[in-house]
Amino acid sequence: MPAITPIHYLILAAALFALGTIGVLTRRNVVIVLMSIELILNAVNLNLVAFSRLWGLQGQVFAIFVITDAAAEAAWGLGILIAFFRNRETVNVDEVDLLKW
Amino acid sequence: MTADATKYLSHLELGERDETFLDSNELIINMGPQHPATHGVLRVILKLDGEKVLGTECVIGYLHRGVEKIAEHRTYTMFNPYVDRMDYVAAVSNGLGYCEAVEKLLNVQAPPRANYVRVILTELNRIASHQLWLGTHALDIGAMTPLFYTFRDREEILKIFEKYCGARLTTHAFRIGGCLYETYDGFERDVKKFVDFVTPKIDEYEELLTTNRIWVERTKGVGYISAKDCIALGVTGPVLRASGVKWDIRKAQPYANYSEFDFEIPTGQNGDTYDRYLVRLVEMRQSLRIISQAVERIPEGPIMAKVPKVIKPPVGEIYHSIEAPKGELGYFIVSDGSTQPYRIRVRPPSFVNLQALDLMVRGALVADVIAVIGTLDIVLGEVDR
Amino acid sequence: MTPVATSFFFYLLSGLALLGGVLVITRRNPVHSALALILTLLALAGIYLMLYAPFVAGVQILLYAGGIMVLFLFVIMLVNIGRAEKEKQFNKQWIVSFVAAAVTGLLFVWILTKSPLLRQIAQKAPMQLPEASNTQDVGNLLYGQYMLSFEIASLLLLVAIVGAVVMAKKRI
Amino acid sequence: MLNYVTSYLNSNVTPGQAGNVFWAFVYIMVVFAGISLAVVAMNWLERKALAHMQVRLGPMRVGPHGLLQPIADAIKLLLKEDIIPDRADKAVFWAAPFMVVMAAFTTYIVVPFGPTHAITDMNIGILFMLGVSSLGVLGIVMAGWASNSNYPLMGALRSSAQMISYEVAMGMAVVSAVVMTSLNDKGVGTLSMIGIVQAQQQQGIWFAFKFFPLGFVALGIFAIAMVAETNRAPFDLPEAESELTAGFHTEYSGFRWSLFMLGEYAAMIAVSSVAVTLWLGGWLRPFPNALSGSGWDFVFSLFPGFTFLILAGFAFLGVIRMPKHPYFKAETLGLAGFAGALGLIGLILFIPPVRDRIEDIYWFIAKVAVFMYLYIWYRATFPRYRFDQLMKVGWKVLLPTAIGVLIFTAVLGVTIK
Repeated sequence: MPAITPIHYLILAAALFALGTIGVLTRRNVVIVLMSIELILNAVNLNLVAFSRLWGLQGQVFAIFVITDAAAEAAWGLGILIAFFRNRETVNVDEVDLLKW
Repeated sequence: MTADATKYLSHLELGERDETFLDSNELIINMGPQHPATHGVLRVILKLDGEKVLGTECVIGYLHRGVEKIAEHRTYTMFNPYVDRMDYVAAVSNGLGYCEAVEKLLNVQAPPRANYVRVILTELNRIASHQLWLGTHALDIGAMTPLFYTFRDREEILKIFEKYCGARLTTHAFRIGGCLYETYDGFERDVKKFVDFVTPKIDEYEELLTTNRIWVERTKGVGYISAKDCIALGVTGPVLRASGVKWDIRKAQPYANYSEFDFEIPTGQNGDTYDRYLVRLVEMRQSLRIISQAVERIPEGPIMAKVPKVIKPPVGEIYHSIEAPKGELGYFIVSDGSTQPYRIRVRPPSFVNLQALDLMVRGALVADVIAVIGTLDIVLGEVDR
Repeated sequence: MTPVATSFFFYLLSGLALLGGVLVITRRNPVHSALALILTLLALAGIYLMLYAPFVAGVQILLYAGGIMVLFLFVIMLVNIGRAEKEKQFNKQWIVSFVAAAVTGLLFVWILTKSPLLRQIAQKAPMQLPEASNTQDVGNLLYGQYMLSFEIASLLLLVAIVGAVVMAKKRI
Repeated sequence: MLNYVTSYLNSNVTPGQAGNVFWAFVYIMVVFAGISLAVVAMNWLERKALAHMQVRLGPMRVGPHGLLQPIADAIKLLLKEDIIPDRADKAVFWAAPFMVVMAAFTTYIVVPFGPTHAITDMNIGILFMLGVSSLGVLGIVMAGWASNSNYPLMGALRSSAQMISYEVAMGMAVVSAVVMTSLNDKGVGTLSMIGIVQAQQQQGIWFAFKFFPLGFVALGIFAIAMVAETNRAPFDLPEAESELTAGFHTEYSGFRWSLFMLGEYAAMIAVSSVAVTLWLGGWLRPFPNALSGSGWDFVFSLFPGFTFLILAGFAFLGVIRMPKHPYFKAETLGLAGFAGALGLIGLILFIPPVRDRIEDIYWFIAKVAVFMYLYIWYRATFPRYRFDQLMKVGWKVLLPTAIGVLIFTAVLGVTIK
């Protein structure tokens, strides 16, 4: 097996990013769309941490900021989801086609 | 939750069922009949919003044995043991009520000595019933230990019962016209010893619970019922007294020879679970007071009045009620002049008190339902009969 | 704490991460998706440990797997309707989306393997990151150089909390 | 190869830090077996102690004084039918108990039983501990959801809400202890579990008594939050027997159910060891300042041996009080054997090399045992909180107090040092 270089980590991050993108673009269930966004954020995190291996700790600090954002996003996204579900009795993202109801 | 059960429920409006429980969507939970905290086989259908109770519906009858119907096919004497099986934790009180009702019908007076023995045993039974209530109620709220303490002390009462009549639970201690058995040697000593033994034990229960923060938080303000509602629903016993109504049949319409004793009727003000707890504890102490007075003054004399071998009361009807540990226990007996009653109707306190459940738990949490079922002190044998 | 058997653990963990990722976007039942996502997150935490970033790994486990995902599961249980599982899982434009996303991913991989800049990266010697004082160093950066960003992040969280409460509450 | 094995013995770091895979594996096995055994012993002790508090005897039939009861229980649980409800989500239902057990046992990676007696020492030790133990919620949520039944679902919802809320207060209390570690010349603290204990050693005071009463209050907050975190009385709402039958594990039976119990007890020991490490000086012996000197060191090093001898004495008392009837002959002999084994262990613990190695572990375990006894005591004494009251205590009492303690600790740390 070849030694593990940062490129390996970057390829893994790219693959996770692609998976996340597929999830966001194709799934109808809002919850799964939100989770795909988490996948994308994690891919970014992996990139940051992998680069911090090369250029110092700033990458890790940014990864922590990204995690903070993910927490905020999850709380807010799920709040919207609950409000939406209460009004429309559905969790499908392509049924969110009105700005106001 | 099966569909057929929901079909007949009127006031819960269970027709529409949602599969989630957000917002307007309710969760329907079936508490019992196989549930550890329903004191037997009570089934309560709860309509919940999250943990908040929107309404309840009691489904009873799982322990129905048709006691009232059986009475119509037994002679008055033969029916006597059946009443013990209604409120099986206070069998002596049930027997007393029935015997006195038939005596009233026959126009017979139990001799004074019999009355004293009756009062002692009944009050002992009241303590036993309250101890059982305290133990199980505390267990429902999560305190395990009081259960074992109360059962340890209740055991002493049951020992006295066993020595007196041979049975511990369904005693069949009294007969129409008095008591069948003379007291055994050392009965008075045993009772006095018991009074001395249990007085500090009641303080022990109080030590564990009365000032316990969690206990107070769990019971204060929980299951409130006003005096007006109590009277409207016919609720009696400690539940009524905890709401501030000073109504105890032992004082209001004295039976046996309760008028000869000096005791007080404890009342509460708030009508919540905590007050009911305090009222019952004071009642235990008052019972001890009655017992120690009775055992001091117990007269000599016959234990049984003159009662014909075949009991044939004159045609007529009678309603006689006593203060059972749980509330007013009434017997309505219609006699057609034969050896068997034409109809016996029992007014069981548990059954009537259970009606208040819905009123008391609306808007409370699931955990409060448990506390309220516990504080109502129901016995399903009596509810279902 | 020096990582041992690096390549083995890298392939194991990245395999788990990718497996989790694939499961997230293919499962019908959102609870299964969430559990798969937890698998991915834990695998990534392991990879962070291998990259000399223990603090990020700890935060990943504590916040992501223990906090955010429990929130997800909580909400899924609240809005879980059997109906959703029987419906169509993918939207109308899924072919286009899939192709676009897959092309993006392949583009990344192509760039990563072909780009001369990244070839430099591959040859750059990794920095010596003192693992034993990782937390202290990250803390120094967070409360020193990135103080303002840190405070803004806390403000963001506050806004998110208030927003979530406003959104999710039945009656305010 | 042999060199690889023996070289570690001369180093004075944990096997994880030394990167010695063999010894790390040995340590993992020992800790796993030890914790499983502790869970079994705790099971017996809890039943016995609880029984004696409640004027009953507890297990008496299986073995002398029910000593073999846990084994009988284990056999019973393993032989019981493993029921999976028909409409349950099979995979998740299957995985949930393993999740709980895994979360509980993984935490032991960083628990320091002594300066070198830990599997590894992580730079993020306490963070790792909190993080992994919070994964236990996932198992409970999975179990409640997968059972596809109302009571377990409510239990799971209660449990997740409860554990998340109390984790916040718990984390704040932990942070205040971590702040205390930084009160040295360099002003640099540590999250490492071993580092925290060493900081207490250097500062010459257990953090429970530092800045009295701040450290003590923090310990109190942690001690309350950890009871809630492990779903034990009086915070046992998720499995409130009288309300939700058995909460999240209502539908479980047999082996899977016993895994939940294993996980619960392992988690109890884990959080207790965090409390001991953070505030009660971990493996340090009591009174390091007042009773210092080699003489006192010697006296304190005799404690482990004497403890076992006292236990052996109690067991021997039991042998004497055993009925003399031949029916009890086997039990009497068994108890005598048990007493003999305890006494022998006690004597072995007096031998100097063993004595010196075992002392750290002994003090650590003794302190954890105090917390375990508290768990039993709580269970016998307190009624159960109601859900809203539980939330009120968590958010309105514990959290503000914890934040206050943290602020005061930081202020005092800067001013007094």
